[in-house]
Amino acid sequence: MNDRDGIADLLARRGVSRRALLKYATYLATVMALPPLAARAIAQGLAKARRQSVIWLSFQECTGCTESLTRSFNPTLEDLIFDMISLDYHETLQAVSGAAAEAARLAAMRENRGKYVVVVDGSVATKDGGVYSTNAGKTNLEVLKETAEHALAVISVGTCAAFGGLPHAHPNPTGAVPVSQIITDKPVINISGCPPIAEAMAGTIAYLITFGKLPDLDHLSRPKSIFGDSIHDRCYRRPFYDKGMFAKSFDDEGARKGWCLYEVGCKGPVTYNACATLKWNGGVSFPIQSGHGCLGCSEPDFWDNGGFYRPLSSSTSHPGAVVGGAVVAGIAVGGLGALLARQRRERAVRDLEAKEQERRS
Amino acid sequence: MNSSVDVEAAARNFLARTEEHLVSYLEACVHCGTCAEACHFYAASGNPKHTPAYKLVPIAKAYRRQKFPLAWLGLAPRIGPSDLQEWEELLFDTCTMCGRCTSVCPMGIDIASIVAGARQAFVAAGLGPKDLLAAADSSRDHGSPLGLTAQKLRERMEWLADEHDVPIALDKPRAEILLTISSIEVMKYPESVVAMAKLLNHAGADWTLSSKGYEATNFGYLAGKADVARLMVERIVAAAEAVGAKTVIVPECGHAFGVLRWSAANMLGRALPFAVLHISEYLAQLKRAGRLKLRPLTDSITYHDPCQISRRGGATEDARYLLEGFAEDFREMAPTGVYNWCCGGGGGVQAIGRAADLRHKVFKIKMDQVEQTGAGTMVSSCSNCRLTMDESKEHWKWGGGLASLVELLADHLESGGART
Amino acid sequence: MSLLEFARGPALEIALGAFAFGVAWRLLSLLALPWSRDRSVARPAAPSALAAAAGGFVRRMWPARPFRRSDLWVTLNGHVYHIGLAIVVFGLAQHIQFIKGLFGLQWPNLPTGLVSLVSVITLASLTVALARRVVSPVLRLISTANDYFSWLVTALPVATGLLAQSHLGARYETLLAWHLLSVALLLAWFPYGKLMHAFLVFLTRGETAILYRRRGVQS
Amino acid sequence: MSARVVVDPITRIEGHLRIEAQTDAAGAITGAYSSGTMVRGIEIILRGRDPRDAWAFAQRICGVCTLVHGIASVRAVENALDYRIPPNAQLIRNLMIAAQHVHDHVMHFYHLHALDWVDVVSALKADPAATSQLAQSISAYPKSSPGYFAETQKRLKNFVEAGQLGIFANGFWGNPGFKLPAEANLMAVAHYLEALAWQREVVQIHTIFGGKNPHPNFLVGGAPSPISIDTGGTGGTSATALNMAGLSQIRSVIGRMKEFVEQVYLPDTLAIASFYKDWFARGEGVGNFLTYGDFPEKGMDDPASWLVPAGAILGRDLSTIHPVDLTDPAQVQEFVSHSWYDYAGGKNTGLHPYEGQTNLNYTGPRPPFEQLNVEESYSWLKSPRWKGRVMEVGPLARVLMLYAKGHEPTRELAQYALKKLDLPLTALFSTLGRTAARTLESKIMVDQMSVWLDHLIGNIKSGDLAVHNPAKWDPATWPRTARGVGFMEAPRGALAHWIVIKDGRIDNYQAVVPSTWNAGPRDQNGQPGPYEAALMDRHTLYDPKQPLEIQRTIHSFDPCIACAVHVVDPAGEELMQLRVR
Repeated sequence: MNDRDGIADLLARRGVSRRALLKYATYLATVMALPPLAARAIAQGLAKARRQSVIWLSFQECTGCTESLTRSFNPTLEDLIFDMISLDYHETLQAVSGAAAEAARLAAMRENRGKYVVVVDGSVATKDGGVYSTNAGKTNLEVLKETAEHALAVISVGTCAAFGGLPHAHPNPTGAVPVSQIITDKPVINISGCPPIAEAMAGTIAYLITFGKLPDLDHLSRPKSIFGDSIHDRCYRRPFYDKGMFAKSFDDEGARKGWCLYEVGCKGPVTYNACATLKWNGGVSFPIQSGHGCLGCSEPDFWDNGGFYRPLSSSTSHPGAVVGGAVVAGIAVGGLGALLARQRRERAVRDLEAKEQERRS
Repeated sequence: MNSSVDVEAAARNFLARTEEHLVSYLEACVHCGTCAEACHFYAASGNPKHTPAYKLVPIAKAYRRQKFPLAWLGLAPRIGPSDLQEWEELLFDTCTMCGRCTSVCPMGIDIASIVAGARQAFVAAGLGPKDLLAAADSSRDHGSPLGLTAQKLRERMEWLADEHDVPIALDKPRAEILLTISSIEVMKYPESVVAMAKLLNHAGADWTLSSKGYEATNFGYLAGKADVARLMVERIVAAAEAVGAKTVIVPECGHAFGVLRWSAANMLGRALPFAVLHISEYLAQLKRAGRLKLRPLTDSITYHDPCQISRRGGATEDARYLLEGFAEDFREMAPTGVYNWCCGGGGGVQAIGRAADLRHKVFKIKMDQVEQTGAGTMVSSCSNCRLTMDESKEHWKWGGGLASLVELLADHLESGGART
Repeated sequence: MSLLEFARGPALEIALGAFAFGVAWRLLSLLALPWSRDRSVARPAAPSALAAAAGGFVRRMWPARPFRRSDLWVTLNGHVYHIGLAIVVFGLAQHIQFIKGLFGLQWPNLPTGLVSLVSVITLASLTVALARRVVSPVLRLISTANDYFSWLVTALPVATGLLAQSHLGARYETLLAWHLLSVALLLAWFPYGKLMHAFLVFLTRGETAILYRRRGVQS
Repeated sequence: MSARVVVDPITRIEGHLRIEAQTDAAGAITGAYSSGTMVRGIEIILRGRDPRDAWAFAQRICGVCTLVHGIASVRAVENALDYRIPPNAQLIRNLMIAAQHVHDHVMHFYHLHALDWVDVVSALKADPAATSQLAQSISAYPKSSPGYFAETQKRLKNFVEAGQLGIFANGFWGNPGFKLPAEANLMAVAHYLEALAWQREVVQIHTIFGGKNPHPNFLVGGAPSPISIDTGGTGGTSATALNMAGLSQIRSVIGRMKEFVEQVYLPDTLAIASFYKDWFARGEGVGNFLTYGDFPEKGMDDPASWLVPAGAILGRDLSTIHPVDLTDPAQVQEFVSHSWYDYAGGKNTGLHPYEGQTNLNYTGPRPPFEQLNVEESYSWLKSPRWKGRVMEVGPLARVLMLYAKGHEPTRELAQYALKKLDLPLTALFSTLGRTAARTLESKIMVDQMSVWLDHLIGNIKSGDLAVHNPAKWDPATWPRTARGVGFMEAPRGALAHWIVIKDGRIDNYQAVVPSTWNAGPRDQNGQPGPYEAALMDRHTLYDPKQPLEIQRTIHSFDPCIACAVHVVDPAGEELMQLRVR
């Protein structure tokens, strides 16, 4: 094993110049919202590092997060796994199956004890001892605890791993929980999204490797550089929102002219992600640009926020029954009140008449 | 404090009259304070307590207490004897039930009618100005607040007929019209009765007074004594029925008109078997029919709308119709008509001695109004207004003239009218 | 459950329930009381009860001439915040969506900038109303906790709505949650305090107008 | 002596799959058991929700076949509501589905399947010049210079020498099962990297129409992609993604797809396959094939216009196409005899999805465990059957169906490929037959994509901009109850979602997906599922510790286990049943 080989040497041998390295580093600095000077630090960091061991665990997931990562333009997946990280375990990408795959995971844990990074996609089933998701005969719960024990840090990619996601949606049939609920003694970075933007994942992994520390995180442990602003605040359709110009349906004049999608249920105002700035798949577009409102997929419990086509300002409850019941109850109590009032009144009238009688006699 | 204040009796009394509209009025007040400026008492005194809405506080509280859903927890608003005592003056001395506040209320709450109800509750609790209550009792016992018994009436009418050489029909067995009178007129402004007789005779009407029911002024109503109010109404109805009158004419007395024209049927629980007309309305009818021939009046005059006849009675235009083509120098006050400032003595306030000072202050508003018109004489068609004004005029040593509309008309009858 | 989820879901549901219950309770406990029948003979020219009530309702929108000097500014201010509230509640696209969600009704919205401007004016107008209540001896005397609380629950949604619209002071979801919670508070309080005048005004104006018009009073 | 070989996890697939194989003394597989080991319960989660939202939930069944469940879901709702979509929306969906197929098949071939055939380490020994010659002999692809292959080899070499093998660690390198010459291995490794870059562009079609990929957006009643050409104001260029720039980008992406499929994917498949002809003779499985049909020219209600027809082929008999009716309760049924579920009517009954029950009943060993009890229940997958028969779905079924129906381009292409490989038509019924079918299908679809795009542009030219039909968007317009089935051809095969709507909410939702058809366990009659049957068809393990042979055949199906297992009832209570009106 050649521990001394840095990435710069590898790149040089590959024919990649320092200039190209710096160019990539500058891009990364932009993605992670770092000052321009940081680009040099990233380049140096990348140049020095032995490839970071990464163990990628897949639990209750749909592989969308991995698929998204393969769409990363900067750094590309091939750059990532050839030049920056050593992806020592990843069920969807690794060559071997079965015992050999397990062995690779255990070897990486042994050789990089305390230094490897664990990436998790998918939530962790906890109900009934976790039988709802097993791998090599072990529950996800067990594998996560075992693998994370000597990890440097854990990155939860995707809303399932970060916040429970779809399996956690009501009524959460398998007792799915986010990784951060299991791993509490280690830094857990959440890169949410269903799936996350490729560059958000790749960029965060690169940051961790480069600086050897966690990026600035928001209150949900998400990198602020990606999740600092709401989609709404960065949306190119924001001026229409401010003017009150809304698409009323999906194919009306407003929709074709690119007006705000608030009324057709866009969750951009309460969704923190870089979709509107980084955009998707090489900056081609993002949901709002294509014409569908934001689903809010990088936020906890976005599945249970009252429906994707229900405008944010409308109530998520269906109060028909409650209101109907309340009206009936109100009528009953009001009627009773009026009845009592009538009785009180009649009593008072009788009382007055009696007194009158008394006075007259 | 006065332990004889029976709060429960007040509440019961008020409860006996809780109907939809009264409760709506109590519940709807938004405390905007607009009514303050409309009230002549507030305008005269500047005392916030004279705000009409404030005058309703105890009664609203008492009602809320009754219906409060958490009353059993002891959370209901409390109201005690001292509250009632504090408000006695506000409800009796500082409200003429003129309804000017009703006119201005953006919620359309008829404060005046609540005060009328509230007074009854207060009286039931053992409160109320003694002189006002005495006037009511006197009405009950002697047929009139000022002690004008049937016997005294007969003597008085006989004397007036002689004195003024005017036939005054009394106790005719049958008549088309039953004329009623106000004892104020009889005792203080007897010319007024004479004037009415002259006018009726001039028009050739078939009318009579009745010693069974003559007193139109209803102190039972003013003093919050429902039984007396009803009794007074019953007397007139009985008298009218006895003579078979189709019309009952109310003299120049505001509350008398209000009670008899708009409340009596409701007090009795049945429609009245006759029409009720204020004397000014009747005279307007005569004029329209060409049965009133008048000489023009050249003096400058202005007209004071009695609240119960104009603002709450709907007869605003009749007085003006009578003055039209008659009073050659007629000047309107501002405001006038339904928005006229009250004399300050209606609603029985005139009968409350302790309220005199405030009453005089209120009259100052009137004086200023009249002076602004420059008219020499202020004419009214309510003897209660007239009495109030006379007293206040004396208090202020005011030089302006005061007159009765009916007397003015009677004095200008062309001789050789349509007498039959 | 996040604050916003709570606000959009249970809070509004409870508030709407409280609102519906309160309105039904208060209206029925009122309307089921005995109605007095007026046995006096109406003037021949008196309009029908409905026409009288409608006319009276409109008439009381504006003070009669003699009262204008004292009431003009107060009435104007009252109109400003009442109309302002109506514009804000029924003009903003987001609010229309809220109403559509509940009743399925919708109509074209006003430009957001205009609604924001109206909100500011409304808030200013409400502030003037409060200031008057605090300063005027008359109003101070007749005001109760109900008045101040009702003012608060009316002004809060306007203020929080403005904050939410302008993304000022906190994250949008928090601001929106506050706004919705303040709306819930308004709805929940509405029928139990003086805000119920929004319903009662039809009764009181109408009934007084009927009373007056059958007497022939033109007021 | 017989042995139990357990392969768990099966990697380079979507999801969590476990294979247990019983081998005899010679290493031949005598019994195979396929087990899905993860459940989430999406159908339970879907209950009570707005049917218009369902696509987003259903789509998350899988992030690899990232749009298929979205399409099936919106079609199910549209079918239930008799909701017509505009022609443009149909074309947009076709383009998106076809892009998904081509993307998926290429990624499957290079990134999920290739390492079963390609020895990465052997590539280090290749001569770049010879590799270049090889490449140029099979294709006109421009990237085939010796320098290009030398660069790739250098990159690989440095990677291997750095000592961190990452995803290539512990590979079965050097296993005699690998038969490619070093040069072919190097070419394949180069194209592994090439395909990674290529696929990033392909998904941009989804991004333009659906906003992102994975998980592009869909819409009941059409497509959420308003066309902002000639809308005036700012509408022409930047209002929405479907503008001039977007359309021309789609055209250029289709061009690059076509180039890659024709010049790289197809030649590579044929070249690699030519070294593994023995794999055209095993791994057949059941010999029954099922398609639901897809790619309508006009609408789903016009089966004549579908590119892929619907039907069933039984016992390899291409002369008879049996009609398929997804609403017939006797045709599609799911069994749970060997699955961790219970049916109220007994574990051995079959239920049509409209009446589907999903009563969870885990009876497997407590984790951690070594071996499943295959005599009892052993999978979270159910066993779907068509008229009681085990059916294989997927590219092979589709190509056979197109072939049987006489689709000319398919016949030409198949005959071309078979001739190149010097194989009979029956060679398609095999492990590599599946892999080859995927390649052929990609070519057919990529050709069709240009046609659909032309039609879309033609419509726009003629002034038809509609992409969404608002008529039945409002739930108030819906009947009180409705039910429907939405079906499509996913890359992995026939997919259908059954939905029951009541009072504007989802009352029952059932998905029967391709990998459930293929990867399901034995049924009540002991009939093994297609995976199991295929593994039991002439497989001998060279080294039980290197189950290369199992990987090859399992990967030939392109498993998608998250799709296959998607239902669970947490409390085990009986699910609400559909009451047939």
